[in-house]
Amino acid sequence: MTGITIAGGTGPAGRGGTGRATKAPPLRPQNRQLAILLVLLLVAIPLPLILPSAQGAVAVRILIFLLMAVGWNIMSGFGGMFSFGHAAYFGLGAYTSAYLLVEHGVSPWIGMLAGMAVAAGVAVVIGYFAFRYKLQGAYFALATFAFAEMLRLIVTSTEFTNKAVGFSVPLIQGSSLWKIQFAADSPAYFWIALALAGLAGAASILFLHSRSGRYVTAIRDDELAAASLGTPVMRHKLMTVALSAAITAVAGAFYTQYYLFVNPDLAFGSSVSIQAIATVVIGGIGTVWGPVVGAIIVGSLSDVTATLLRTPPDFLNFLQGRSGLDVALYAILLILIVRLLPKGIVGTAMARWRR
Amino acid sequence: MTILNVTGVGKDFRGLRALSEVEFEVGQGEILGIIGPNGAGKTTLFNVICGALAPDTGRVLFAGRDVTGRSPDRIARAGMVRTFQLMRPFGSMSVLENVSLAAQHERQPARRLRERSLEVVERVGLGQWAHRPATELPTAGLKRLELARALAMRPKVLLLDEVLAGLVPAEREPVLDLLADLREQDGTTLLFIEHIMAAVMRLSDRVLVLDQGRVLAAGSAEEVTSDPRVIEAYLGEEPAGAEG
Amino acid sequence: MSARKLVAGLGACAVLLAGCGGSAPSGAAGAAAGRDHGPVKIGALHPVSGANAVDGQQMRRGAQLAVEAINAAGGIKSLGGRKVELAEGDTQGKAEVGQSEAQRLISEGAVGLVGTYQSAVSTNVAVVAERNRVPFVMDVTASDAIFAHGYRYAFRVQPGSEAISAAAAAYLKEVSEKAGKPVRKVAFLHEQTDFGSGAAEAFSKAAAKLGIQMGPNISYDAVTTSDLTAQITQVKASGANVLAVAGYYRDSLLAAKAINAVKPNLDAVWGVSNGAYDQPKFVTDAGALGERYFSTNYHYDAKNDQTTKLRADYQRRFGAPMRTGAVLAYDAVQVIAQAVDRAGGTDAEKVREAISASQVTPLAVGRGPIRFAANGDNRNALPVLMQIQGGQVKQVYPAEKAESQPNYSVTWRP
Amino acid sequence: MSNIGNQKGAALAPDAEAPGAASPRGKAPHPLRAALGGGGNAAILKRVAIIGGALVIAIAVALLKSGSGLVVWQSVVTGLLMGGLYGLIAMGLTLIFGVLDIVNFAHGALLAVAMFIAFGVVQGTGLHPYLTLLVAVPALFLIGGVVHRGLLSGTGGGSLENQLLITLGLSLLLENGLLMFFGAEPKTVTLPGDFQFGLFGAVVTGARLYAFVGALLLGALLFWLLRRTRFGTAIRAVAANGPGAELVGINVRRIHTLTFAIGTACAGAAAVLAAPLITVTPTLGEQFNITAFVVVVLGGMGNVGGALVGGLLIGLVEQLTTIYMDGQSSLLGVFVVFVVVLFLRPQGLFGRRA
Repeated sequence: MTGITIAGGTGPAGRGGTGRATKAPPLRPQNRQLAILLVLLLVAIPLPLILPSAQGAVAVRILIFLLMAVGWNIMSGFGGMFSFGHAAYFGLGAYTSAYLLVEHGVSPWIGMLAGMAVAAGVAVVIGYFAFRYKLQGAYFALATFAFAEMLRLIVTSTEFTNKAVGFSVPLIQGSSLWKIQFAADSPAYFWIALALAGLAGAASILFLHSRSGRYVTAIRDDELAAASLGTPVMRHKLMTVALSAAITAVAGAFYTQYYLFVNPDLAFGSSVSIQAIATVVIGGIGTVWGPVVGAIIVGSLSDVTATLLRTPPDFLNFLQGRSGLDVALYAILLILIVRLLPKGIVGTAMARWRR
Repeated sequence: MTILNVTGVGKDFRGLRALSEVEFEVGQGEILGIIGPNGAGKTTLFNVICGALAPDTGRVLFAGRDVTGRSPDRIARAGMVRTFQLMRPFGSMSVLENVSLAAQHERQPARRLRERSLEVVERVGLGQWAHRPATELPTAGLKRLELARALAMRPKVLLLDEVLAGLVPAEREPVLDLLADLREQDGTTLLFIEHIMAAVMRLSDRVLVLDQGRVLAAGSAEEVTSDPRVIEAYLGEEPAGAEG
Repeated sequence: MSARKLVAGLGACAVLLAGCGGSAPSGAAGAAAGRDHGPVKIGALHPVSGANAVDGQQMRRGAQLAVEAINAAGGIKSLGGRKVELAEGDTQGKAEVGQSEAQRLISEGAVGLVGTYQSAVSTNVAVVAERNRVPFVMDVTASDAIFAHGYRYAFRVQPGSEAISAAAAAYLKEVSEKAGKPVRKVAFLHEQTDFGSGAAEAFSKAAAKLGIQMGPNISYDAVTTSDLTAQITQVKASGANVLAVAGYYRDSLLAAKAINAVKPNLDAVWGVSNGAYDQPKFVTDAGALGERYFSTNYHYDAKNDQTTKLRADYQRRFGAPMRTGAVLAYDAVQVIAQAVDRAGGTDAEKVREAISASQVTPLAVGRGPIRFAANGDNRNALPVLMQIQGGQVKQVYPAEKAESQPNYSVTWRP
Repeated sequence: MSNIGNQKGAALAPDAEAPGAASPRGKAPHPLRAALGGGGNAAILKRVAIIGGALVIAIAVALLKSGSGLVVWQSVVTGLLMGGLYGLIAMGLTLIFGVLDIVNFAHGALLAVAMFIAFGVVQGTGLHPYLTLLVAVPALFLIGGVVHRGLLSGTGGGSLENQLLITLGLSLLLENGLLMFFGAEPKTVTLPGDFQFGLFGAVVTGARLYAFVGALLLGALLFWLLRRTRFGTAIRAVAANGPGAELVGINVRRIHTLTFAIGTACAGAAAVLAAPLITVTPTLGEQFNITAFVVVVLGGMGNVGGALVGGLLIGLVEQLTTIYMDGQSSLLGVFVVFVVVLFLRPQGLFGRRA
C-alpha cells in the first residue's frame, strides 16, 4: 500500500515514543507467559513431598479451583461474557465421567474427554440462544444462572443420574493411573491435577494470543465495532464458550475422582459458580495469572479459618463454637478486595507496574 | 458499474419512522457524500447497509449480491466497511493491535501481518503511537484509528461517518487528501456522511440529501445545494458547515 | 520431608510412569504410628457450623459425654486403662469438608470415626474410611445407599430409612386395627430428594405386603416450598384416611399448618422418619396444631434409666434437652471404645473385627444389644412409634417401649 | 395496569441516530420508562389477552391432569396469594434494578435480616407482629442507605461483576452474621388471632390475605411515590438519563442512595408481612431471591406494577408446575418461564420492545 499518508501528527505526549514505536518487544508475550507457566509448574512439582498431608489436600483443592477459574476466566474475563452458571459445565464434567465410570466401567480419562465434549456442546447450545437473542450483562448472567439451576433440578429428579443420591466412585484394590485412583494421601493426585491445570493454563495463554483470542478481545471491548471490521462474532463467541466449558468440565471430572463422590448440589449448586467467579475476581479478571493468585487465596482460605477456629488464639476465643465465622470472613475479604482492588490483585498490580 | 444498490429501504423505531423508501445507487470508484439535518436517518442508513440493523422493508445489493439482513461481520469481510461517528476503539489493545485485528482476516504469517498493520498505521500518521494503548489517543488520533482499522480491511466500499468531526481545519486537509488518494490508488468506493459542506463540495462526485428518513434530493454538489427543498430543510438549522 | 513420604512419592511417580497397576502405597501406615501411644483417639465428625449446627453440636457433646463416661470408668481396660480422647472435626454440613476433615482425623491417629448426621457427608466419609481402613460407625445417617457398596469399614447404629418406613407401615396397620379404625388408604406427602422419596417408596412396598392401599403420592421441593395447602387439598380430595409425611423440619411444619387449614378427613397423621413430628421444638412451634400427630423414627430410649440419667446430665451441663442424635453419637463412641477394649489394641483390622462382633447395649431404642449385620447395619435397631400427647412427645408403640397408649385420632374430627 | 408512562416513554426514546440504537438489547432496556405501564392501550390489552389466554389454557390442562376441580382451584388461590408475596418482595428489587442497574443479590439476605428484626421485636416486647413494621421498615431503610453509601456507590461498585460480587459477599456476610447471633434453629412468628375462611371451597388464611393486600397497598404507595411526587419524578429522571438529570440540578448520588434505601425498606415491609407465613432461618433469603429475580425480569425491570403482576404469574406457575410435573421442583417451571421470557421479551411482559 503506497500513496499519500497523513503527515506527522503529534507524537505521544512526553517520553517520546519513537523508539518504542518501531522496536518489537524482545520476547513475544505468549512465549514469556508460557515460560513463566513452565517455571511455576516446575516449582510446584515437589510440593506434595514437602507439605504435610493435610496441606496436600488443600493443594489439590487449590488446583481444582484453579481449573475452574481458568475455565471461567476464558469466557468471562477474556470474552467479557459474564457467566453466573459455570456450575452447569463443572457438573456436566463431573456427572458424565461419574456416570460412565460407575455404570459402564469407562476409564475416567475417557470420561473426562466425554465430559468436556458434553459440556462444550451444552455451552454452545446455551450460548447460541443467548447470543442469538442478544442477552447481555445482567440478563446474560441471569440466563446462565437459570440454565445451571435447571440442570441441577433435572439431575436431582432423573432416574439415570441417580436422583439426589448422586454417584459414588467404586473403590479399587491398589492404585491405578488408568482409573485415577491412588492411596488417599498419594501425591499422584496433586501431580495429575497439576498437569491438568498446566495444560489448561497453556491452553488459556495460547488461546488469548491466537487469532481467535484477538477477535474475542475485540468483541469484548466493542462488539459492534469488531463486527464492522469483519470479525465473525457468533463463531468466535461460541468457540470461547466451548473452550471455557470444556476446561471447567475437566475440573468437575477430576473433582469426582478425587473426592470419589458427587451429587447434584456438589456438582451443579450455585456455590460452584460463585467459587469460580470469586476466585477470578479476587485474582484479577481477564488476566492470565489472576486465576492462579485467586485459587491460592480462595482454596486455602477455608482451611486457614477452620484451623484458626479449631485452636483459636486467645483474642478469638469468644468465637469458639459459633458457626458461620469462616464464611463471614470470606465474605468480608471478597467485599474488601472488590472495593479496594476492583481489578483484582493481579490486575491492580499490573496497572501499578505499568505506571 | 454499480457496486452498491439500495432499494426501498424503510426502518421503524417503535412507530418512529427513521427511514422510508430510501433508494440510490453507487458506482464503482464513486465518492458519494450524504448530508442532511440531525436526525435525518444518515447513521441509521449506514447501520442498515452494513447489517447492524435489519431494515423493515427494502433491499441492499452489494456487488450484485443481496446482503440485506446479513450479519455485519460477513458484510465487512465481503468488502464493505464502515467507521463510526463516535469512536469505538478496542480499549484493551494498542493502536497497532487495533489495526492488525482488522488486517488478520487474510491468512498470512505473523511477520507479514505486523508489517502490513504498521504500514496502515503509518499511512494515517499514527506511527509514533503504534504501541500505545488506543485509549490514550486524543480525539483526532481516534478518528485516524477508525480510518486505519477500516483501511486495513482493504475495503471495496468504505462508509465514513463524520470522519472530520472534531478535527481542527488544519487536521482535516491531510484526511481529505488521503481519501482522495484512496480512490486514485486503491479504487475504493466511498460513502461519507459529513456536515462540513466544504469537504462535501470538494470530495464528492454526487451528493445525497436525507431529510426525515427520506431522500430529499440527489445530484452533484452544486445541484443539491441550490435545490429549494434542500434549503428549506436546512432552514432553522444552523448554517451548514458550522460544525457537525 | 520424611523419608517415608519421599518413598511413597517416588512410588507414585513410578505408578505414573508405568501406567496402571502396582501395589498400594498405604496411607494408613503412617496414621497407625500415632495410635500406639498416648490416649486412644476417636474421631467425631459433625456439622458444628452451618445450617445444622444445633444438631451437630448436640451430637459432638453426646460423643464427648461418652468419652468422659469411658474415662471415668477407668479407660480402656485391656490396654491398661489408656484414656480415650475425642478428636473433633467440623463437616460444616458439606461433603467435601467432611472428607478432608475425616482425612485429617485419620492422619492424627483416630482408631475409628463417628458421624455425620447428613447422608451425603456420610457417603463421602465412608469412602475415606474404607480407603484408609479405619472403621466408621455412623450415628445418624438415613440413607441405605452407603450399605450397598460392600464397604467393610462402614457401620451404622440408627435404623436405616427402609427399616423405619417398613416399621411405620406395620405399626400403622396394627395400631389402627386395635383402635377399631383400620387403615384403608394412605396418602403419602414427602420431600422429593432421596430422603423423602426413599421413605415413600419403602413405605409403599411394605404397605402393599400388608394389603394397605396407597395413593396419592405427592412430592414437593423442601428448599423452596412455602405453602402446602394445595397438596393437602389433593389429599382431602383423594379420600385417603391416613396421611403419611416424610419431610424435614421446616416443610413438615408447613404441612402441619396446611393440614390445620384444610382439615382433610383423616384418622391419623403419620410421620415417617419425619424431621419434625417427634421434636419438642415442633410442639412449641406448632402448638395445638401438632397434637396427636404420630411419628415413627429412631429415638432415645425413654424407658431406659441409664438414658434418662444421661439426658438429665446433659440438660444440667448444657442447658438444653438432649436430642436423639446426641444419644446415638454416645452409642457410636461406645461401640468403638468397647471394640478397642476387646481387640486389646488399636490395630485397625482387629478393631474392625471387634466392632463387627459388637454386643453393646444402646441408650437409644433397640431390640437388644447393638449387633451388626454383614453389610454393617445394626440388626437390632428398632424404630419406635411416638405421638404428641398433651404437648409432649411420648413413645406409644410397640408395647414394651410404650410410655403411654396410642390415641388413634385427630383433633379436628370427633 | 395503568399507562401513565406513555408520553414520557416516547420522550425518552433514544435518538434514532445514536449508534446505541444499533444494539437494541445491548444495554438493558430502559428502566422505569414503562413503570406502571407503557405502550399503547391496545398493545397492553393484546398482551393481557395473550397472557390471560395462556393462563386459561394452562389451568384447563391442569384440570385434565389432576381430575379434581377443588385441587386446581385451591392451587390457583394459593398461587395467587403466594404470588402477591413474591410481588411484594420483588418490588424493592425491581426499583433498585431499574434505577441503579444493580443486580442486588443481597435482597434476600436483607429480607432475612428484617424477619429477624421482626422476630426479635415480637419476642422481646410481645408486640403484634404487624406493628414491627414501624421498626423493620425504618431499620431496613437505614441499612439500605448505609449499604449503598458504604459499599456500592462510587467507582468500585461500577462494573456488573463487581456489584454482583459485593452484593453476593454482603448476602453471605448477613446470612452468616445472623447464623452467628441467632443460631440455625428455625424460628416462628405467630400471628395472634389468625383466622381462615373458605372461598368457594378453597382455604384462605388471614395471614396470607393480609400479605396479599399488603402487596397491593405497597404497590399503590410506590406508584404514588414515583408518579405523583417531585421526588418520584427525580427518581424517574435519574433512571432514564443520569447525566441529563445531573444537568437539571438533581443530585444523582443522593437519589441513588435513597432509591436503594427505599428498595431495601420494601424488603423490610415484605419481611414483616411474610414472617407469619414461613419459618424464619438465616438462609431463607436464597429461597426468595431467585424467585424475586424471575419476577423482576418478567415484570420488566424497574416496573413496580409489572413486579406485582409478575409475582402473581410466578405464584401460579409454581403451583401449576407441581400439578403438571409430579416429583419435579416447582422451581423448574419457574426457570422455564424465565428463560423463555428472557429470550423472547427481555424487556419484560409489560415493557415495550426497545
